[in-house]
Amino acid sequence: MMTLDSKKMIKIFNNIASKVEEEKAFLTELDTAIGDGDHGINLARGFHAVAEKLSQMEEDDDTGSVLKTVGMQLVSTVGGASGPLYGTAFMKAGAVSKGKRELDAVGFLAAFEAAVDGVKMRGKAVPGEKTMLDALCPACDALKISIAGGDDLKTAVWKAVEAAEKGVAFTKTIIATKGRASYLGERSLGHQDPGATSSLLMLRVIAESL
Amino acid sequence: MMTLDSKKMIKIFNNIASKVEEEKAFLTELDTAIGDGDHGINLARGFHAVAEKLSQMEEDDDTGSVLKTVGMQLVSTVGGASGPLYGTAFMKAGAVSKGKRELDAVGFLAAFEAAVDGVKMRGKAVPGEKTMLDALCPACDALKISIAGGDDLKTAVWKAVEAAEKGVAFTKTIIATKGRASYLGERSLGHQDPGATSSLLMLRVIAESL
Amino acid sequence: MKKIINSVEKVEEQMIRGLVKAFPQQLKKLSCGNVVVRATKKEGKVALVSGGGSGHEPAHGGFVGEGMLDCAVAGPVFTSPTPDQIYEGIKAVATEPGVLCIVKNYTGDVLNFEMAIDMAKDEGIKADYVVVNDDVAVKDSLYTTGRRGVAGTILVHKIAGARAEEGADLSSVKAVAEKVIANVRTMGMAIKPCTVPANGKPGFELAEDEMEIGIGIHGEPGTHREKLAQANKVAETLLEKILADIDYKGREVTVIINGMGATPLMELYIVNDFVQDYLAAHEVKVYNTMVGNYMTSIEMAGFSITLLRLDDELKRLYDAKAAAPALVK
Amino acid sequence: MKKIINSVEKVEEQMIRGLVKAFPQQLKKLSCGNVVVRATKKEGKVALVSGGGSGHEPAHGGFVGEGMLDCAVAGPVFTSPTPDQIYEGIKAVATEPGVLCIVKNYTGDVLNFEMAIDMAKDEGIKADYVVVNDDVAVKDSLYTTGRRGVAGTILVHKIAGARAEEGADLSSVKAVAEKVIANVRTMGMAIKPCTVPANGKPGFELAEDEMEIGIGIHGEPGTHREKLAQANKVAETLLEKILADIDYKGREVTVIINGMGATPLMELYIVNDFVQDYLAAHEVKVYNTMVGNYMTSIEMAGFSITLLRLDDELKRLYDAKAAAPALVK
Ligand SMILES: Nc1ncnc2c1ncn2[C@@H]1O[C@H](COP(=O)(O)OP(=O)(O)O)[C@@H](O)[C@H]1O
Ligand SMILES: Nc1ncnc2c1ncn2[C@@H]1O[C@H](COP(=O)(O)OP(=O)(O)O)[C@@H](O)[C@H]1O
Ligand SMILES: [Mg+2]
Ligand SMILES: [Mg+2]
Ligand SMILES: [Mg+2]
Ligand SMILES: [Mg+2]
Repeated sequence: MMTLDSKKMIKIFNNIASKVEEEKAFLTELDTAIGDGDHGINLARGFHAVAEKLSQMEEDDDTGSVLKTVGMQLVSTVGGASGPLYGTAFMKAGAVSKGKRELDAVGFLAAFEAAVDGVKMRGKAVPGEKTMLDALCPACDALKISIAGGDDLKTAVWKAVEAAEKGVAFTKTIIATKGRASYLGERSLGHQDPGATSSLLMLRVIAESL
Repeated sequence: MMTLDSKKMIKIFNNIASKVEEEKAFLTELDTAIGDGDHGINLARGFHAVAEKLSQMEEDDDTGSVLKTVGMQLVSTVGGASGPLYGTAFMKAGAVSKGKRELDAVGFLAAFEAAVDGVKMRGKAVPGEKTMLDALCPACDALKISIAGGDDLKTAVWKAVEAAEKGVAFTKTIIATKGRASYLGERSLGHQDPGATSSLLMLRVIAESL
Repeated sequence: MKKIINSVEKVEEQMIRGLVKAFPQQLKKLSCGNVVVRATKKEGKVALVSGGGSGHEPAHGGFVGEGMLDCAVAGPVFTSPTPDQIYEGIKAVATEPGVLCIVKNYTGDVLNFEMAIDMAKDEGIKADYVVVNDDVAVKDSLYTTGRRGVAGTILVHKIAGARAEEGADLSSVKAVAEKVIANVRTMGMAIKPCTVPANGKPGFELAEDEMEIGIGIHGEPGTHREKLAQANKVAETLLEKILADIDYKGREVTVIINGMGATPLMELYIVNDFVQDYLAAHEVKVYNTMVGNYMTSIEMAGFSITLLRLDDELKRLYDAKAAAPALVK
Repeated sequence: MKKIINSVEKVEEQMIRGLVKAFPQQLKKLSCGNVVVRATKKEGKVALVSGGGSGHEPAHGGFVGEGMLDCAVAGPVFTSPTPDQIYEGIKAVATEPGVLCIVKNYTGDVLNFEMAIDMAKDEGIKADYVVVNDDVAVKDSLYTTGRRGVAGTILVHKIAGARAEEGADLSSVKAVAEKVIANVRTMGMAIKPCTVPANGKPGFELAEDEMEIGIGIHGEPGTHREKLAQANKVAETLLEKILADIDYKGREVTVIINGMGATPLMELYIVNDFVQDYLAAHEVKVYNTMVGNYMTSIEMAGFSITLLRLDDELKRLYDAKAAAPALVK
């Protein structure tokens, strides 16, 4: 049975950091179109700090503690809207994972659900408002169904990625009512949401790294 | 014998006003290269005011009084360096022409010499400093020689135009030491002086209008 | 991107250092980050903390001083500072009467300030906040993020700052801040975009004959694009929108003609020439006018018009002494 | 050309009207032209008159007020006003102790002011003038026009203004103005040119990676062109030239980091961060620093650095009360 321990988790976060750095310009470009052109810069700054923090951390078996560290680091380095949102997500995931030396499919799902709830709570948004939730919520649903159906973690996460891809595409078709893109009104149509895109990127890195 | 009465003089000033308006962009362009890009604008504003003033003036037989009016109008509408300089020039020309109903060649020369002396006095410059004096001084010399040699006024003014043309060409070859162009040091080389150019234009209009 | 900077990474820190070095008697920078506080902490009064992304200079560091803010927290350009930065600022100036944070209505600012205030409260600091949302370019709806906070924020600093300096308690200072927020409206436009240093490319592009109407202060595009019109026509468009939002008729107002950073004063004065006549014609009485760069978007060219409806209390506080780098009264 | 104006012909007048309407209690405009005077004439003191071409806002109208100028005469953009305009200004503020004109060293300004002063003297007005020439970019030689007057002019306004307000006689006010002129030096640079409205085209063009060093304030090219360098390097270039001109070592100075009109405060603060360290390292003690747009070139982007060497008298006068739109002390 495939599980995720804290070592693997740290590797995944390093991979996310590289990916975000790689896609920094792309994410920033998306945010220039309908926001203020800093989403890639913000996340790159944050995950760079996460990677550095994790490399300095004493070995820690507790997956909850790793996730909490990531969340706190994001909160204190990203800024903007996405900082508190992603930060809260990982902190909440850490809270439900506290004390677990490894996450199996069910544990991963619990962490993911907690993360998504954290984003909803913090940002007071729901799916359909052209935010990261339009990637995260369908992904969470897909994950849940897949795991309930007996898929292993890797398969389930890939299904979540597929759902997130559709969610990102969906954001092109709707008007933003949360975040900076909402200032544009109808002019936000046709553009994909930067936060939904970064959520998809992270999920894909997880799927590839598992 | 060809002479210049106040009626003809007013016609000449109207012609100068048209010419300056026509060459406004050109003079301004010259001043953009080595000054602050307003010479054409300044002169056009001034001669527009001159033409208006002359059209409102009661008929006046005194050439001196016409010249003085032009000078005062230039002083109070042109601004910049060229305003007081050209203004003083015409005021001084007016002073020596006071009471004359017409200027013959000798009278014209006296007025022209007074004008050039006025520019020298006001601007504390000498020929060779890349200013209007590099057109005016050689023109004045040519006028003097031509008239002394017995040429009529029109011929003499055409000779002055030729001398002024050479003077303008000469300004391209020297470094400015007076006026704004002097701030450029060696970078003023290769550019012709806007003020020398406007002096040439005016002289040419006089020659053509006589 | 053409800027007078040393490196994209050092913009915020060198800028804050440069500000503090220009006013060493009045300001100091906390060593933990880009947080500006008064050189001498003032006890016994409510402390005012503001901040947000950088790029709005002189906001907000330039408004730290007697009669205005106690602390300004500067994030990266156009990016809200993080909760721990804000918390350090709150902690540094916290007094017994408490701390009021003045937050501009952006999701990022609101979320980060909320988290910081929670942290401060956990440490026993009395802290509260108000959210400024004066930008009438954006529709104010319960179902959206609501209007943005823009140049009107300066007047919240000024008036709440004066009330705090008078010794009012936290709820009174908050109440007057909310009164300003309820009565202040702003609308802006731009003819040239700005470039976030770390990004390197402008937030939008405009043709030589185009302008953006309903612009914010983060280099983002406005609500719509038009052919560039005469200054008077543009100012009228903005004023119409402002006057339609709340009733200013017969009332006294403070006016801000705010430059976006690269707008020459020449143009702001020309706009003001029209604005004053327009207001007079619409029976709005001008009590005071500010013309200049107060809440900018780096090197954006354009302007915003702010109107604050006054009553006697607001007039008294508006006129009260202020001695901040960017506002002396 | 992209500007927020109504028409090229009305720029100067609408701008002056807009300025005066922003400060109706402090300023008024003479009906005869673009001449700004204090709303209430102050008798019994030497009156200070300055001016020159427009395009340098807030200079000079923004410096009319208590402790500074009595009158500012505004010509067309970058073009000296005419003698009759200046004369009207002189006449409007002339007092029994006399009038001192503060003229920047440009042929046009000097000639027009001289003629106006002659006119005033003919009418029995006691009038004199000083010529400011602080720009070290230009060689000062007996055989040339000499150095230009640039941002240092503001300090002449401030200090001579304070001395006049103290009630000093004309020769004493002139003497202190000349002391400032002898001790003040400026050097500037630009990364983007400006456009005279009536002209429509920029005064020079710069590639994306170029800057002009030794720039004046009339949109004219500078003394030379270089590759755009880091802010610190640029500031060092300017400072070296200034410090080489007169000896500042061991002395106290006032510093102006002056924006050219479109330079964001962000960049000026970054420059100041370096300037303060550089001066400290060169044993120049900073008494006070001003950072902002004081003497601009419409929408030029760039900055200048001004240093004024102080003594006790200059410090006292520099610190004296001032209440002009663009400078409050
Ligand atoms: N209320 C919200 N709930 C969920 N996600 C949000 C919310 N507001 C903004 N976002 C997400 O944040 C992204 C922008 O992040 P970022 O650019 O880093 O912050 P900022 O908008 O402050 O510049 C948006 O693309 C959107 O996905
Ligand atoms: N001291 C001087 N003596 C004679 N002519 C001068 C002097 N200074 C400047 N000029 C002339 O004035 C011209 C510039 O005039 P203009 O552009 O109208 O004024 P400004 O230089 O004030 O903008 C120069 O091209 C030059 O010919
Ligand atoms: Mg963003
Ligand atoms: Mg010129
Ligand atoms: Mg942002
Ligand atoms: Mg000029």
